[in-house]
Amino acid sequence: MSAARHRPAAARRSRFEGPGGAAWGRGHARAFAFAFARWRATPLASAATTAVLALALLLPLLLGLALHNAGRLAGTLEASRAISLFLAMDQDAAAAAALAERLRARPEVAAVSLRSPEQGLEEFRRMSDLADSLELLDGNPLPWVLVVTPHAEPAALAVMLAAEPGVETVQYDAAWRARLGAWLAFASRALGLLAVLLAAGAVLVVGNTVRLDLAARHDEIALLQLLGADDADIRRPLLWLGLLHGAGAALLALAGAGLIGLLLAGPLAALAASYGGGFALHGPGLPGLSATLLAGALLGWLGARVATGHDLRSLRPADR
Amino acid sequence: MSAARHRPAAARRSRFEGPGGAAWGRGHARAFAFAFARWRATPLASAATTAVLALALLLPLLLGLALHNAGRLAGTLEASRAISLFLAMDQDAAAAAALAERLRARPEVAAVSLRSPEQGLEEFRRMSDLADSLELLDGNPLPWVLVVTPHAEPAALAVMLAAEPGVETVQYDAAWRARLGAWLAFASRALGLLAVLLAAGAVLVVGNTVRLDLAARHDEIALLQLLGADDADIRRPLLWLGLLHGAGAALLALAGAGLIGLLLAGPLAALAASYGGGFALHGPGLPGLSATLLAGALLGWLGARVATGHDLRSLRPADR
Amino acid sequence: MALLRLDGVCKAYPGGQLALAEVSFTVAAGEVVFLTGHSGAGKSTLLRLLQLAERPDRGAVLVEERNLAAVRGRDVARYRRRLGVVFQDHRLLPHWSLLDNVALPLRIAGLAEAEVQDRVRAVLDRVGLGERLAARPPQLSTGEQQRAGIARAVVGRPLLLIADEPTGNLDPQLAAELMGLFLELPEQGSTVLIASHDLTLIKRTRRRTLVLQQGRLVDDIAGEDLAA
Amino acid sequence: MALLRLDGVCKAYPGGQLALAEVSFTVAAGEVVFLTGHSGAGKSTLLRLLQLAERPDRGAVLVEERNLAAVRGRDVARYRRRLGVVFQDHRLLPHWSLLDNVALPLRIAGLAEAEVQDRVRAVLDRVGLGERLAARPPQLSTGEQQRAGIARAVVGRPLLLIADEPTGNLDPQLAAELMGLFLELPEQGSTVLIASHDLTLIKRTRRRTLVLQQGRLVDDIAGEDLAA
Ligand SMILES: Nc1ncnc2c1ncn2[C@@H]1O[C@H](COP(=O)(O)OP(=O)(O)OP(=O)(O)O)[C@@H](O)[C@H]1O
Ligand SMILES: Nc1ncnc2c1ncn2[C@@H]1O[C@H](COP(=O)(O)OP(=O)(O)OP(=O)(O)O)[C@@H](O)[C@H]1O
Ligand SMILES: [Mg+2]
Ligand SMILES: [Mg+2]
Repeated sequence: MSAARHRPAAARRSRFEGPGGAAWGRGHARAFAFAFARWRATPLASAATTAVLALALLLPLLLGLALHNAGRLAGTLEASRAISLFLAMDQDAAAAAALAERLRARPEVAAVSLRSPEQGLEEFRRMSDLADSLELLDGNPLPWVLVVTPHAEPAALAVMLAAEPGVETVQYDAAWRARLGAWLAFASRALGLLAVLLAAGAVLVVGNTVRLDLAARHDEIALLQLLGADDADIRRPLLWLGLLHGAGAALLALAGAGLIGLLLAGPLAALAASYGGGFALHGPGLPGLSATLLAGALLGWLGARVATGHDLRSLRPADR
Repeated sequence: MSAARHRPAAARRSRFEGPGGAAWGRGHARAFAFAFARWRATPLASAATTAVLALALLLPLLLGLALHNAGRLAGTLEASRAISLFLAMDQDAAAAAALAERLRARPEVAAVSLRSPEQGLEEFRRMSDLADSLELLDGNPLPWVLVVTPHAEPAALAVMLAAEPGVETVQYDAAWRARLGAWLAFASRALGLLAVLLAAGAVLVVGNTVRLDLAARHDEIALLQLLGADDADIRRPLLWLGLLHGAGAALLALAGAGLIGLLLAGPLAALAASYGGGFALHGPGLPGLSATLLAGALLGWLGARVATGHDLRSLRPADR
Repeated sequence: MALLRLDGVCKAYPGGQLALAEVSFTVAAGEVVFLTGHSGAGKSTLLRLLQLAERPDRGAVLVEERNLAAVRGRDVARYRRRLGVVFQDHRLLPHWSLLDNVALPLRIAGLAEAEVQDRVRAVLDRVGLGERLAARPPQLSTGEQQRAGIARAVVGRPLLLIADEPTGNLDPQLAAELMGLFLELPEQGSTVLIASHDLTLIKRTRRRTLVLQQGRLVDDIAGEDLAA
Repeated sequence: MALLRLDGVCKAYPGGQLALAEVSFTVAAGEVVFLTGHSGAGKSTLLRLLQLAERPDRGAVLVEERNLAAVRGRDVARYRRRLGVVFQDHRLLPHWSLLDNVALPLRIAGLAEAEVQDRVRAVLDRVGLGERLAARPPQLSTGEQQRAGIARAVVGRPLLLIADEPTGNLDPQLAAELMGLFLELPEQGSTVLIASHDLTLIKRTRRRTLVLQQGRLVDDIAGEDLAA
């Protein structure tokens, strides 16, 4: 029996546990480098995984942007709830101006603008291909119109304005507004459903992808456990890997959203023009950008956490 | 040396190749049973994979249904492009009826309906909370209205109707229609983009999922190749597995779409009411159902085909 | 007739390792031949050439006087179905039962299920695993897995049986028993090539032995000349 | 002092296989002990109990007089870091270089990278793989993989070294050389337990040998009593 054999157990233990327990991939830097190396080792497979995650992120991102922009658009629409007063044909420019002056004095009225019969005709001409048929008419069949912008609920005002002398007809598009309201209710319910669906989908896709990605590493994890690596040590590079996937996917999704924004800019400009301009698509902004990146990284990390948690447990029947 | 050893090679060959070459999983039935057994062996993982595929399928499916229903809705809107004629206040019921009669005779006019001042007031009452303010009015300020449905382009007719005696104002909502057109252009471009995105996404998700699912079977495939199984034999159960995943996902997606349809039925009914009813969400119908199922199965099969093709090639450096 | 003939075969791995250098020998139909040599001498590489898992860089491998270089595409699978292989690392499918694992070559060959069952049971009895039909490979000891691998290799009565270190995880007594199984195969028309470093076993079996050293064939000893 | 003590250990697998029955023995610190027996006798099962990869159904396993039943949770990893294990199936990570594979226990223990490199190179030289540092396991012959597995087990100078059939894929000469490596370990404070069916090797090494038979300890032979 040699001398070493008789060294007390405590001394031996300190030698084996001494230098700090477990440090495989201890430094986060080492774990990160390891994760990145692994990402690069199978570039195609990694890219496919990242692309799937990006898709899962892109859809909620687009949805969020769409809702944000729709909110702004609804505001615009609300502001344009004007009442049109069609004056009798015998009312001339002076009468129209006088009425406008009178209305401006009323507290419920925010603003009044005048539209001459000539302007009305011009508008008809712009709105539809009427150049030909208009030639057939002798004289202008349109009356003077006052466009009244109310302060509050326009419906009550509309009824009272109808009683004004010289006013033939009050046009207040209650039906169109009711329709718009219904549309918005429908759209918001549909978008809400889609949001729930996509959130669930993103978690599912991330989790499943990371799970499948990790399945191939069962042997590795089992071996590391048998060699005495701590759960935290085993998990760290895998969490970094998930985080990398998630953050990469978020970047990809943001790029995709930008591209889509560019492609939609044209039709949106046309749409804005029909409301008299003034509406442009807003991007997510810096807070949105960082929130997306964070969410992506977090989702990737979470997916990896769940998947490794499962693996670590299932591979250790005898430990607990 | 024994007698058997001297048997000619041809006889030996026939014995080994005789009974039909390769038949591991030969019958499609056996391959299918194998695939199904494998699906069931890991129910949770299989369910997760199927769910991801279902999500990838659900979104294009919803999109398709939305586009289909939007098309029908646009048709409804097109049909409702009526022109409203506001008559002068001195025109009574008889005059209105006579004018309506005269207009019905014109070839451009498809139909004419009459709305009395009382009906107009009633509509106001329905559209907004006017019960109170209406009490303040003495007499009905609204004129008789004729609602004219044109056969063709309403714009030209609108201008001509304005010249009719007794007609004070023609209301033809060119602006609202222009807006709707712009909206539809925008929506269709946006939906088109989404469709491209989702189609790419579905293929990506299916391919990636099947690829990751198969990655765990590298060893199995390599062994089968070394034991002399044909590529077709190796592939068959895997293709069935992909097909099962895809078809299962399609069923799930259809169920999901049905559920969403139910949830949207409420707001849609409200929307339809604002157009005077008559519009209900249409499901995909039998052709749509079978097309979805087929598409899902095909996508799963295709993903498996691509993934196995890659695997079979990569595992056989020396064969070709 | 020469069932197997190697002619100036060379094989180097991409890394630069020269695994086989100018190897030439002939094996007659019905022979049982050992292949021995130190670890890394090239035994497994030689057997991999016979399985068409690798191709030689130079030289020719002929089976029944047919050059394997000409066996390509679908013929590879057809050729492999005539082999029986014991892999050095067993290669059993972990999710399949022992019965299904061993039945694999017969099912690939398209045998009727009844005959498959009969033959698999018989051969598993023979290697001492008759009671473990339903067990899955991870539930077996390593030696049991090795025996299952042997059973799978011989169950199809192959034209050429290739065994890579088939007794590395077996005790001497069991190794000798299973060697008996290999020695019976020629009666069924098989030729047998066994890579092994178990000199005790080789000497006891007294069959022709090829000796590889760093990829070169340095000796070809007739069975009678082996010292017991 | 008894480094290892088994006391009436029983272990049956869920399938119903009784793998170990009432096994009791003691190993002193610094001993080198062989464990032998037929295939399926329970050798690997016994070693798995020492690794805490399995738990006994009955009886106690004590290391340094501490009952392993009390080692749970995070202590399991801490305990395992004091072992060196040669697995019967090598278990090298296929995507890692040989150097990284062998360095694993040292990195888990948190050694400085310079010392890791030095010690890994030294031990790989010792097992004859000093030139293959960058190779990955699939590029090695099976015997080379086995040697890499041995290198990984001894590189950390473990308290207790457990080797499961460490020479199954090595020729007798190489096996004897590597046995020398195991025999040196007690000088560094390790105790060694080797499962093997290689009777020739065991007899030549002349160390205490435990014999298992169908899960029972049927013999405990002192090294001097082994016939050469
Ligand atoms: N996970 C398991 N489930 C069921 N039975 C098992 C399991 N692992 C081992 N066995 C059985 O327990 C018995 C002992 O196995 P063990 O691996 O300990 O044998 P061994 O002595 O190492 O044999 P070998 O020399 O072949 O490696 C064998 O009969 C084996 O089939
Ligand atoms: N895929 C590979 N890439 C690079 N080198 C390889 C590869 N496979 C084997 N080698 C090398 O080729 C040589 C011969 O290997 P082979 O597996 O044929 O040896 P062997 O005689 O079977 O050894 P053992 O008895 O250890 O199994 C070895 O030096 C090995 O390292
Ligand atoms: Mg070999
Ligand atoms: Mg064992």
